[in-house]
Amino acid sequence: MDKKIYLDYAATTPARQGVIDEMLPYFGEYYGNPSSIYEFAQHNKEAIDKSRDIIAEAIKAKAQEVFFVSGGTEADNWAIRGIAENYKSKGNHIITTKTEHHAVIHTCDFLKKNGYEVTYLEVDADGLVNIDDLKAAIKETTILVTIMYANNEIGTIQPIKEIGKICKENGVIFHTDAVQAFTHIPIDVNEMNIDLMSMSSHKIYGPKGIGALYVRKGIRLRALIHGGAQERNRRGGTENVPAIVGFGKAVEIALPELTEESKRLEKLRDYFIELVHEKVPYVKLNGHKTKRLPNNVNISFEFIEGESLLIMLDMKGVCASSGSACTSGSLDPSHVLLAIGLPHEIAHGSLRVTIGISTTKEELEYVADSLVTIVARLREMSPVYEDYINKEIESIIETKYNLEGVI
Amino acid sequence: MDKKIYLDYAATTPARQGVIDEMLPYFGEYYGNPSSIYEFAQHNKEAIDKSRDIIAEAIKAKAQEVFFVSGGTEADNWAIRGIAENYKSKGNHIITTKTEHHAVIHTCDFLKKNGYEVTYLEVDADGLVNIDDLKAAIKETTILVTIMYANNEIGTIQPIKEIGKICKENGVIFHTDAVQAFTHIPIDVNEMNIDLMSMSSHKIYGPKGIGALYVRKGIRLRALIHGGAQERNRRGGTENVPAIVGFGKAVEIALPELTEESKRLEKLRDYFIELVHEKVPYVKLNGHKTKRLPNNVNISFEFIEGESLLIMLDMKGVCASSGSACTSGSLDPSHVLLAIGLPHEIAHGSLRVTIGISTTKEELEYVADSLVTIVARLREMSPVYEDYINKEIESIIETKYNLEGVI
Amino acid sequence: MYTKKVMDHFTNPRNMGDMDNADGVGTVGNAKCGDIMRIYLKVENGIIEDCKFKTFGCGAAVATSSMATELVLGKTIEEALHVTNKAVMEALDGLPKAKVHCSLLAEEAIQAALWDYAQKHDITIEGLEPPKETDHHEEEEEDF
Amino acid sequence: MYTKKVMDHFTNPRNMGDMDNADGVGTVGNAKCGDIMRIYLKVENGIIEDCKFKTFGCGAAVATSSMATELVLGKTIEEALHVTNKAVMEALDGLPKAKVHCSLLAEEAIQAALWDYAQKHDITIEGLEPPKETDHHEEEEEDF
Ligand SMILES: Cc1ncc(COP(=O)(O)O)c(C=O)c1O
Ligand SMILES: Cc1ncc(COP(=O)(O)O)c(C=O)c1O
Repeated sequence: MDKKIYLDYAATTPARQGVIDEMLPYFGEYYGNPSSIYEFAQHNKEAIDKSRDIIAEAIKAKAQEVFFVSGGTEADNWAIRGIAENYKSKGNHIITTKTEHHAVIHTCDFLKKNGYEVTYLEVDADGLVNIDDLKAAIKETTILVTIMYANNEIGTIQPIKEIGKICKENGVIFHTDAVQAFTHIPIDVNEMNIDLMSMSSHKIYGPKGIGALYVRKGIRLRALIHGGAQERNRRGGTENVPAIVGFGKAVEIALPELTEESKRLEKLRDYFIELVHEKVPYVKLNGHKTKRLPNNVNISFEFIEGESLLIMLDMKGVCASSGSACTSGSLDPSHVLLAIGLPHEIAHGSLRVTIGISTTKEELEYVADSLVTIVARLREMSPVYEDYINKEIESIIETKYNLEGVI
Repeated sequence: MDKKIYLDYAATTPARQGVIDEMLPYFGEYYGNPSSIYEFAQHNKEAIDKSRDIIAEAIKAKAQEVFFVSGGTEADNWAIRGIAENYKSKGNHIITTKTEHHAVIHTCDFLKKNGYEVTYLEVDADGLVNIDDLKAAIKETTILVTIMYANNEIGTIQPIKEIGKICKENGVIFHTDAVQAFTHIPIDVNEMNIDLMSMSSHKIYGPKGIGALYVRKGIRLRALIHGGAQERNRRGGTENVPAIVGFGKAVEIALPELTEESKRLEKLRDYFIELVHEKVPYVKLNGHKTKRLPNNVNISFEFIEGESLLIMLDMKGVCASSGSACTSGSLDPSHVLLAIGLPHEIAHGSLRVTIGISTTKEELEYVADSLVTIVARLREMSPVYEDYINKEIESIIETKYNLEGVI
Repeated sequence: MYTKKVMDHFTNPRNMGDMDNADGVGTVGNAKCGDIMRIYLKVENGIIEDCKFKTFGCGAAVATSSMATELVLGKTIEEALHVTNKAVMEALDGLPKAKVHCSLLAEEAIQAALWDYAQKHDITIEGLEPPKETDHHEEEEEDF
Repeated sequence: MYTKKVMDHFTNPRNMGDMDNADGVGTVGNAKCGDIMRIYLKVENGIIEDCKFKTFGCGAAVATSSMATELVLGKTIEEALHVTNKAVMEALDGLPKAKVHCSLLAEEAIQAALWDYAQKHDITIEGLEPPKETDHHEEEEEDF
């Protein structure tokens, strides 16, 4: 494959050259263990502190409130399990939503199997949580609300500030998985009353294998990974110095560019959405139209199946995703698409395109054109489309969603 | 500081150039998420599989029995907690030793606080577990024995094969923390009846932030980090591809060199031990003389305190450690040194020198010479030494250990 | 992920399309599991003279249906009945574990089309069962 | 980890050594906590004319004892009593949190030496308590 158009930035991003350059000396040159006493290793301790400062500042937190972990998944697990176990005496009820990342859902499922009560809030057709539902769900025994900042599949941004306010008013701890939101939209943990927040480096042009959990001062969070005295006794394990340095650098580069870059991405995003709707019939945008991550497009193509679509795109050099990368390999359609009420038929035929720093208008035009051919080809092969043409069935998109398609 | 003599290889190692070269393309070039369907990411999936194969082969396991985690600490936590939680119905008793790494001890402590019974076996003056003690400790409710392969502070190698045999005979699961042993001494998980084994990359010239847990087929191990379907559903989180590739490469380089390099290190180790005993009075080797990691030297210097010694060595360009790096910053003397029966007085004055690929005879001679000066200087400053000279107290090393010192 | 053969049959599916006046048509699978296969047969003197398919589904679903049509074309009904999912998989040089169910679906699609042919022509084909709704999703490897 | 001042006093400790015929000697700390400090005083006309120390302990322990001797040298007993651990820390441009106990030990060592002086010379120093075994180890920051 000669051409490569990467449109899966929500799955992972390349580390920026500036990030790689910053990390590089820490592999072979400044390799010391930051817990060591000698000067040589103290340099690494300072490097870690610098990254911690950068990340804390980016979310308006204090440095002591930022803890490094191995990624977004560990951050989610730690936050939820740590609070659940430590506040057990106060209650056993956790509130989350049906559209969380598996790192959150499966941790909640695990707790549910182990004596906790979990409420999985419904979302509306755009993927938004209903604030009144949240209010109604909170009870005496509620110890934690965990609702993601922005969805990784459909891009919908939740009303985090309102959620934070309600949690605060009710004395309930609030965790948010901000893996997809961090450095894409401005976050202020105080203004939004966030008590714990998960971040991941490889989604923001930093290295893989590193992330952070923000823990508001005063929150008692039991360790998930016990061991040495690293991370102020809260997370054992020799610090992943190069990755921490790279993560810090990625944030340092991304933050000043945030406003401008997100504007650029939003424009590209909306252009592409429009283009596909113009060129391909029987399509439906999933997720909220405006309360949406600047880099996320998620579209269902009726009568066809997503994996075939992805493979054909791949053969044209286009890297995209269907559902989330984490669930590919699984045969069930994405839990997020089902949660927003998509029938299985069209949930299966959805495509996630997530754009990023290298994405151009020309790339998206190429992809839109490719989609025209590919979708037509797959519909030609589809017995469901045949049934539709023979008027044996109706178009779900036409009837249920009133989205007109032109053949 | 111009000169740098790094003698803290047990704390962490530099990544080899060959390892760095191997990892490098995976940061900015082959950055795809291995769970993605497109060709571009499939390459990374294969890269992970290759590393898994290398590591499995190195310990005579099957590839499906090797799971990547964020480091040795996570591997220890996962193994112990996972077994404890999954085999609860069978029993609640865990056996470990008093000289385990904090990743093991603190996880056991945590379980103890949560309804498990933990036996912390004593060790002898060399740090060895007594096999009869182990036999005696196993009872109906015992579900797990976790005993480290080789100690990170004093280098003592446990009789793993015998331990494994006893565990097998008694139907008890056996976990070993092999973080310090892996690629330093040959390991065969089948011959040694090991059911779970922790490994860490940054101790063997691989990158930080990656490790592996061997889990024998058939052992049900509950996930510690829930999330996506990575690592065959057992460990969520986007794979740390560059680190996994680097870890594999580190093993690939180290393994063929094992025999020769460990011989070289053993010679250097014994030469240095001899040199120090010749040149400095009132010193005592900690750990077993022969059942000992090839790269480990741990010596107590009577009448002086370890941190001062380390700082003075640091000023001469020598990076070494006192106790384990993870516990420095703590004020208590190492739990390992206390467990082998060292009195506080001399436990405080211990030095760990761990050698590695770059270590030369000349370096060690320089360090021995430095020790002569430094130890003399610190003794001159020491009120305890003054008391000894004034015959107000006796030398512990002389009286308790019968090790003669010459002034 | 897929073998070259699978990719070949996915990108250049054989016998893809519909058929006027088919002697038998079988549709199996459902939207819930994400795969629907339809097989058209033309049978003359007990021999499958023509065979077409349409498939809604993943790469493996398309490839297995394409391969299945190839395998039954020119065969007797008897022989076609013995085109198992294993035969389809082998002919494709294997399938990922998670995709084995596609080959089962292909086998069933052929049988469903044969069943339809038998019904329409009022004949009995020995050993042929009426098609039933099945779900071929494998259990997750182990449950922790 | 340590300030320049601490490193300076560690590498070039002031007034290190013992003293013949000291007027007062105080030894505090114990091997268990890893720090032992001994202070020797020579007192003339209520003024500390000479002061020496010996210390078994970490870098901070050495530096704080060195600094403490500097701070009391030439002072009256009264003034020396007011050389607190804070004063020692400030003079060293601060200490890591985990090492604050060393400065407390230094304060106590001075007071123990003064107590010894008072005992030996049968005088009472107002506000001076007899030395007691204490353990200055901080609690871990938070317990999770
Ligand atoms: C014996 C032993 N176990 C576990 C660990 C923890 O490994 P890591 O630093 O990779 O978490 C170490 C090193 O710190 C060790 O020496
Ligand atoms: C919303 C969300 N949460 C959590 C994660 C997990 O992050 P990581 O891959 O760093 O473990 C991801 C990405 O996979 C995500 O998109």
